[in-house]
Amino acid sequence: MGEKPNASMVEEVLSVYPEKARKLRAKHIVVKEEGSTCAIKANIKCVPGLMTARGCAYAGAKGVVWGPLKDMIHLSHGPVGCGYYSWGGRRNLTKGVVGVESFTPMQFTSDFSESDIVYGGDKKLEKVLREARELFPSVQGFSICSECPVGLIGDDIESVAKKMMKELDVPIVPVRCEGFRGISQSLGHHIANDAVRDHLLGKRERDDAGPYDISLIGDYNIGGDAWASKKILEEMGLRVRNVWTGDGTVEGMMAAHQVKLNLIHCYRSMNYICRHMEETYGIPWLEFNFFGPTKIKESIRKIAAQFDETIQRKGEEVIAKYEPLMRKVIDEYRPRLEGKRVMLYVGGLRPRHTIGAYEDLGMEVIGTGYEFAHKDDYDRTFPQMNNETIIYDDATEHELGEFIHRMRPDLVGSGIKEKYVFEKAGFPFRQMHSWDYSGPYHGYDGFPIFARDMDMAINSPTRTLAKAPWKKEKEVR
Amino acid sequence: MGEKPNASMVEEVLSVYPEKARKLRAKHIVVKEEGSTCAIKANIKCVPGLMTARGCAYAGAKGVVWGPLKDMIHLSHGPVGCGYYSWGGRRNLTKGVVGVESFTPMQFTSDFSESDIVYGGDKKLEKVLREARELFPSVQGFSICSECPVGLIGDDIESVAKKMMKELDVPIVPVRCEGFRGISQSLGHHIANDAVRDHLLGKRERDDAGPYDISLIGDYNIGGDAWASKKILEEMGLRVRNVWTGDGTVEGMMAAHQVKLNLIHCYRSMNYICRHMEETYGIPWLEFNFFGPTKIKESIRKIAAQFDETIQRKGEEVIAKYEPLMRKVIDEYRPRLEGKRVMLYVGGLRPRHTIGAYEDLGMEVIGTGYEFAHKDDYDRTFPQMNNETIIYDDATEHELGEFIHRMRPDLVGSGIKEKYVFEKAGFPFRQMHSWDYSGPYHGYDGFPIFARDMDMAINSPTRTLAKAPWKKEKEVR
Amino acid sequence: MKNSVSLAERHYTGNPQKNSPALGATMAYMGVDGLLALLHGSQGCSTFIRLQLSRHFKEPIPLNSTALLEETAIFGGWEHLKKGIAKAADKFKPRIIGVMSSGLTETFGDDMNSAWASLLQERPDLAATPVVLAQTPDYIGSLQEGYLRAVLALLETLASEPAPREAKTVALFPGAHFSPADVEELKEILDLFGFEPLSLPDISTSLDGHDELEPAPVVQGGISLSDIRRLPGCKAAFSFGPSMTGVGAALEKRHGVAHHQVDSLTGLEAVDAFILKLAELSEKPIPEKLLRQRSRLLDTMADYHDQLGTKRVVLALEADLLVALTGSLTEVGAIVQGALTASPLGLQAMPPGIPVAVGDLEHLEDIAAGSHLVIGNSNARQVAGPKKIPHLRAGLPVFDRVGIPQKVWVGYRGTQQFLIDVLNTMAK
Amino acid sequence: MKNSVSLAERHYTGNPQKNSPALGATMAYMGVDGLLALLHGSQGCSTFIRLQLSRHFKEPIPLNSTALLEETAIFGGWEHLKKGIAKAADKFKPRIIGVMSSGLTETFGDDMNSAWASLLQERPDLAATPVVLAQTPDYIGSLQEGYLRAVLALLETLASEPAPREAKTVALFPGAHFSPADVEELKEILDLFGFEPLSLPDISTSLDGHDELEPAPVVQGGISLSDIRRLPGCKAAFSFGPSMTGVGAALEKRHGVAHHQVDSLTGLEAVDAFILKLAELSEKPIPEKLLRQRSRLLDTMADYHDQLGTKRVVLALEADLLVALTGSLTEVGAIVQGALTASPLGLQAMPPGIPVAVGDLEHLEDIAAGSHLVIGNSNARQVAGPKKIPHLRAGLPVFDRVGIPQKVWVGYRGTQQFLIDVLNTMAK
Repeated sequence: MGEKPNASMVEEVLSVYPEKARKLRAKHIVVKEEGSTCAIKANIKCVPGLMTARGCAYAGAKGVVWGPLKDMIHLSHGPVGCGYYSWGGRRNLTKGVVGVESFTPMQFTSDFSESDIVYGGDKKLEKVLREARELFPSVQGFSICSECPVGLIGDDIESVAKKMMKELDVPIVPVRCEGFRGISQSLGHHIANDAVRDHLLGKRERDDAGPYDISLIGDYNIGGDAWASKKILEEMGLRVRNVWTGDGTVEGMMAAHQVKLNLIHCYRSMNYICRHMEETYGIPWLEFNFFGPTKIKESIRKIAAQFDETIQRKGEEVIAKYEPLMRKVIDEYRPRLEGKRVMLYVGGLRPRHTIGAYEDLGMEVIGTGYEFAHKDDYDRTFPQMNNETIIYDDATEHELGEFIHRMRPDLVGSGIKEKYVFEKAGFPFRQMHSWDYSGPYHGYDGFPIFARDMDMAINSPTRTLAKAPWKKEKEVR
Repeated sequence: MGEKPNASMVEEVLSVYPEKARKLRAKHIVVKEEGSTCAIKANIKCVPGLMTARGCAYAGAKGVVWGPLKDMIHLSHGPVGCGYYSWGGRRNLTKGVVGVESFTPMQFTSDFSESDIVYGGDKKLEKVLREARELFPSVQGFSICSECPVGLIGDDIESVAKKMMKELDVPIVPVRCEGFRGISQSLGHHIANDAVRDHLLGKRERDDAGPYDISLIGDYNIGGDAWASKKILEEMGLRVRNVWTGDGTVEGMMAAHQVKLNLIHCYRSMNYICRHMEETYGIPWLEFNFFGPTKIKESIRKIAAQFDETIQRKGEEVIAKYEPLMRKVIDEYRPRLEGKRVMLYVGGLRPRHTIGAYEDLGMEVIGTGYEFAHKDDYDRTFPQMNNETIIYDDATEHELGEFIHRMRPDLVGSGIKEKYVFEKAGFPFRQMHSWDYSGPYHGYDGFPIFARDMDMAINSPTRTLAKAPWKKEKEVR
Repeated sequence: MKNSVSLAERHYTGNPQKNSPALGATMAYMGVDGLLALLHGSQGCSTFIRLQLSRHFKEPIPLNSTALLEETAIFGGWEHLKKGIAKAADKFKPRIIGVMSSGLTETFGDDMNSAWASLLQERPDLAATPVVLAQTPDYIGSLQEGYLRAVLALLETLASEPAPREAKTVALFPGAHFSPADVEELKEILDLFGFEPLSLPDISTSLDGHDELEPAPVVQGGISLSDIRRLPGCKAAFSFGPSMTGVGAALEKRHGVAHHQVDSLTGLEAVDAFILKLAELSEKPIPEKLLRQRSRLLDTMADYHDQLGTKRVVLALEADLLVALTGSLTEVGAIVQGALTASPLGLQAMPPGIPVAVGDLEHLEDIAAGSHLVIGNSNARQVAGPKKIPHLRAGLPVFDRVGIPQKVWVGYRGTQQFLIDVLNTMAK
Repeated sequence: MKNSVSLAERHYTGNPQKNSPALGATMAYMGVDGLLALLHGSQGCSTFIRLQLSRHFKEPIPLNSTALLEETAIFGGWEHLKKGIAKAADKFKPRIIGVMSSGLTETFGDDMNSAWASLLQERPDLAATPVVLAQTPDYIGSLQEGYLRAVLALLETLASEPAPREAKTVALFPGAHFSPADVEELKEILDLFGFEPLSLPDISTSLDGHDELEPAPVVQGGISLSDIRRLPGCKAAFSFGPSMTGVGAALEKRHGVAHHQVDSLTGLEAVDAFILKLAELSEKPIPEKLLRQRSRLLDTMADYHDQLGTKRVVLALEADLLVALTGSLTEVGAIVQGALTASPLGLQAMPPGIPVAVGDLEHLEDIAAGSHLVIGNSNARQVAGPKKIPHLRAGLPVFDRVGIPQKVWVGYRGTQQFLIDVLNTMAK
């Protein structure tokens, strides 16, 4: 290894590819250097015949953005598969009686049969909407999330939505998120944002709008994250009028144009609507990060600075209130985690947002990457990273496996599809999409759980047992 | 086989014994003939070295009589075994918070160690009572049920009880039920009755005694039996002031001398106290039978006849009210059970009391016997039986096995110790001590459950599957 | 709360029981060693299927994708499929490529056979890699259908040539309801009779949850290609589950292998019949070990018939497992109050007199009232939970209990375990 | 509600953890074929023990009694014992008679050895029937103690003579915590290495819950007398559970059989050590089947370490099982918050730093607060239930769950099943 060991390692890993592929992939992988800025290539389509961690537009629109909005029915329009696949996979928690106040845990599909493919699904769609409205009278609206075949057979879901909205007297939102659109779930986020913009936003006026009203955007309440974030904001004196979209409501979305500030956590999936609200309604938006006490403190101050002294004072009070608890967590776990090296490969905001939390625990992120990021995500990521960190976009199984096997991190954070691969290879692993059935990780409530989970993964006694004693002996001989 | 096939069968079964044993056992087994009266020999000690279904005095006193009385602590005084053995085996249900209103589900023992055997247990007993009173301030009294070693080492539990009763200000009842006393649990019943008589009965006066006050005696609320019986009596307009002892209370026992009538279900275990109350307080007592609609009807009328016309009218109303339900049960199950033959071997009242219920379902009891009965039990049993019924006292495994294998009943009713023996031999079986985790079987609430359970045992499809198809084929060949 | 639209009138599906055929096909492919599974569709499909199956099996699921995009939706995916097969073959050199189609590609009518033929003309060097093509649009049938189509395609593509007759080999075609441990148990039973079992697919060595796998884009473990090629020479063949009967029938028709249909391998009678058949075929006495297992099962049935008898059970399962568990429950006197399934395939084997509906879990809600037990996958908790009915997890997906791939439901042992599970679930 | 009297000060026992040694001795005797078990005491003892063990094993328990009566309480039971042995021997012609004493007979100090010697003088014809005498008053120790005394008495009485040395036989002394299925699993592991296991006792063939038994006054199934007599010639001996170490040590001392103490056979490390020892002894490679089982266990540990880690568990078990399960829980990162046991026998093997108390279930109530899981017998539900802590049934008696004798807790498979059970119990 030379002076830039990681750079040469990357070269080595890529050297197995044919020249054309090597050149292509080299643009997706960067080793951060002193003062370097983002030069990564991102948001490029996948190669047919290979495995990918990416999802599709439907996954981004229905699975990520619309699904957690609890008082609507999100109809998976088309054959059964997509709806089934996206059912309950993301642990978006909601409050309220299922089937009355919350439809998020349920799955609704128009369940196309062959004849629907042949003769078209518009008539069926009408019937389905009518039935669902009758069966669930408390429903506050529908989204129609179209699946691949719908886009091919020439159905006009927009017209059906328009017609049925009149008949059923609730918002009905057509979402053209067929899976073949775009090259990952990312376009699905955009499509979902546009559908919110066109069919919900600004459709309702509140009569109790106030100076501290905000929206919490891009928090899907995985494992209760949004509740943990909301708690901080409310303790600061702010009024969270809606969460986009974890445990959120239609009403909140429709009146969202009246808030004073949009706070965005997951930039990737929700920046579109923030920009729109800024342009159209003049609502400023602010990115923040509620992972780990350092970032939380920074974020509280940044947010408070947008408001008056009352909020600023309260913000400081919140910081002071949780300081001892955070200190205790760090005192307990930092000695066990100090110097541990982490590699991440996830979607959304986590490849950069969680870095501060790891650093609070004395850990170092030595590699990170996104499944479906855009260049602006990497622009936001580079400043967060230390030199020599490897940053990879849409990594192949080969690349990820090689990096991990060569760099031997103490912890890998990725998705369930990777979980069993790397765990079997002996790497401590955490699912960083769904928090591995744990959570929340956001806010002051989340950090103790985050710390405990990382400790458990890294320091589990199980790790030391993997090798059979007869193998150990052989090595000694 | 001759004219009296069962008699000659009995002879055959006994013929394997040596002459002396044959003669002895022959006195315990009788085949009912036209007009015959009880000539059975009963309540004779067991032979050492053999298996027996009988328990001991401790089992009868603590396990049967005292245990279900819920607001007392029944201390198993001595080593750990007896208390542990008798813990929760009989499913005596009680209402109330465990450890506050009901101590029946719990197990308390003075847990003798070797030094207690050597130096005596009286001092320890004092401490144990004091501690238990302190730990469970709501306890309404104690019974001290002594185990075998206590009777040998010269402990004076009576003095301790007397002394501690003053100190702790609750009734404390010494019960001299060491297991070696008597030849079965039966003496334990008697000892327990005597202890009630000497230490509880008549110790308290009610100020609300009434003309319809009764006690329900000899119902231990197995699987809720007492509740089912009580329901009928209360619907008849009677006031059940206490149940002896299922779900019963100390207070009820102490004021029991004020009731107008004692109704006794399990004659064997509780006749002593009834006779005592008759002699001392002039309270009449009446045996009744709440198994199956025929016997229930008879019993309601017999009970009502002890009271005025109001009760008699109400009694008839109760009969009429449940008639359709009983009819429905019989219509459903009788066609499936008609002509099925039953053999019983249990304790207490069941070998005779359940016969009516079987007959209501069209079934026939072809053999019955008691584990620990006295002659008066058999006197009560003979009139209930058909000719040719075999009646056996304290049957050995050999005898019971032979009778069952030779007579091939459609159902065997006995205890858990026999359950797995006869089930393996392919006989439908019901535990008739504890109702096999089912119940209640008493009263109108119980009969539908009784019918369903007998049907399930006899007509379970499982029965027809026992023989492997390859064995079936061999037989055909 | 729900208002009433009757099942017969309903057009929408709420909380579906039906799952995707492509997912079923993936399960079948996962039981073939060295196979590279390739989903012809949008990349989301493959990612979703990997996620769903990982959640159930707790194993990595190597499933590749032809990654169709918007332009393909206009011009069709034919070329993409060719590219995908070529890429996969070149890059990973798999022993076999197993392709399944999707709702997308079937809607625009991609002819996979002609694509493969065309690719072969361009790239004759690829002829050494067998390509199995299964049509699995998710608007036809459910999981079972996709599984069946993949197994049939494997058999027809890979075992088309005759093979030398062997006296000891027996072909096994377990249904989609067989867990990895079920397949292992079945193979052990065959072993006890001295047979060499060849199971297509065989997930007992690939999805059994063992350690020390390296990540790979192809299946590791499962039946080998050379063993698949021996299937035409087997002494006999057994199909397990009513949906699978066509597989053994196809082998019989083409290669004259005597085929025996086994609708169920759960329940005393069902297992007895199978064991008797094996004894006949092997001309051997029934092994002591199996007799002991039978005796133990019988003992459990005798001991608990009174706690099982008259218990009312509702089941929501695909037909193969539904038939198996219904039979076992019925023979211990439990009452199948109602059953719900995903599609009609295999329902012909249901015992008469049991109400079965093809529908969704909202329908299960209607039929579950008053029952003592719900048997269904994890999603059925949405019915069992609010109604406070004990819920035994069975079928797929099960993501809220662990040890699912390790569970045995077949044979005497599996039946005994099933009855024990039923009782313990009701005891809680 | 309970007031506070501290455990150290308490004299009474509430909801005992301790069980009767005579019951433990009965369990040991039930693993010896053709043995007639005879309890020297009041008949209630034997009836109660039969009831308790039937409730747990769901099997008939043939236990006879000397049926002592009041007059005996004055004159002692010596003559009754002689009568009992003679009667049992004459009537049932058992292969062996196994006697255990009771609190009653030990209190009046019956000398069982002299009774038997005296009987032999009167009836020299009885010399052909070996009589095993175990002293098991229930005021000394708990279930484990009685079991140990019976096993020791069996060994010392029946295997006193030297036997020809055999290369393939291995003596196994499973503790009272071994289920019938555990003993079977253990024997299978020995089989895989080519050993012939001789297990004293062996309840895997007597209490395993099989059908087709005829009722009998003697034990049917279990180790035979002739196999017990081969124990002195074994190549090696293993005692399982810390309470059992004296058994193997006795065999070693008397007959020079190399003894290996196995404190636990649950948990990866514990099983590894045992397997390694067998490999050494057999001079064979570790069988593939075991390696696969290990790999599966490891996979389960890897998959769920995060759901097991930091979980706080309390256990109420006798020491042998306590040591086994504690070890397994500790190695997956669970925290044993507290443990309760019946007597000190075997506690020396508990890992240091874990708070263990000898006491009753009222004490368990004190230590269970804030835990995620209670592991104990059915009586522990009185603690777990009101506190709403998930409760995994283990130990004896278990009467409110079924399939208990069929459950495996040992070896790689048993450990995997245990972890799965822990997870599923917590998931409810």
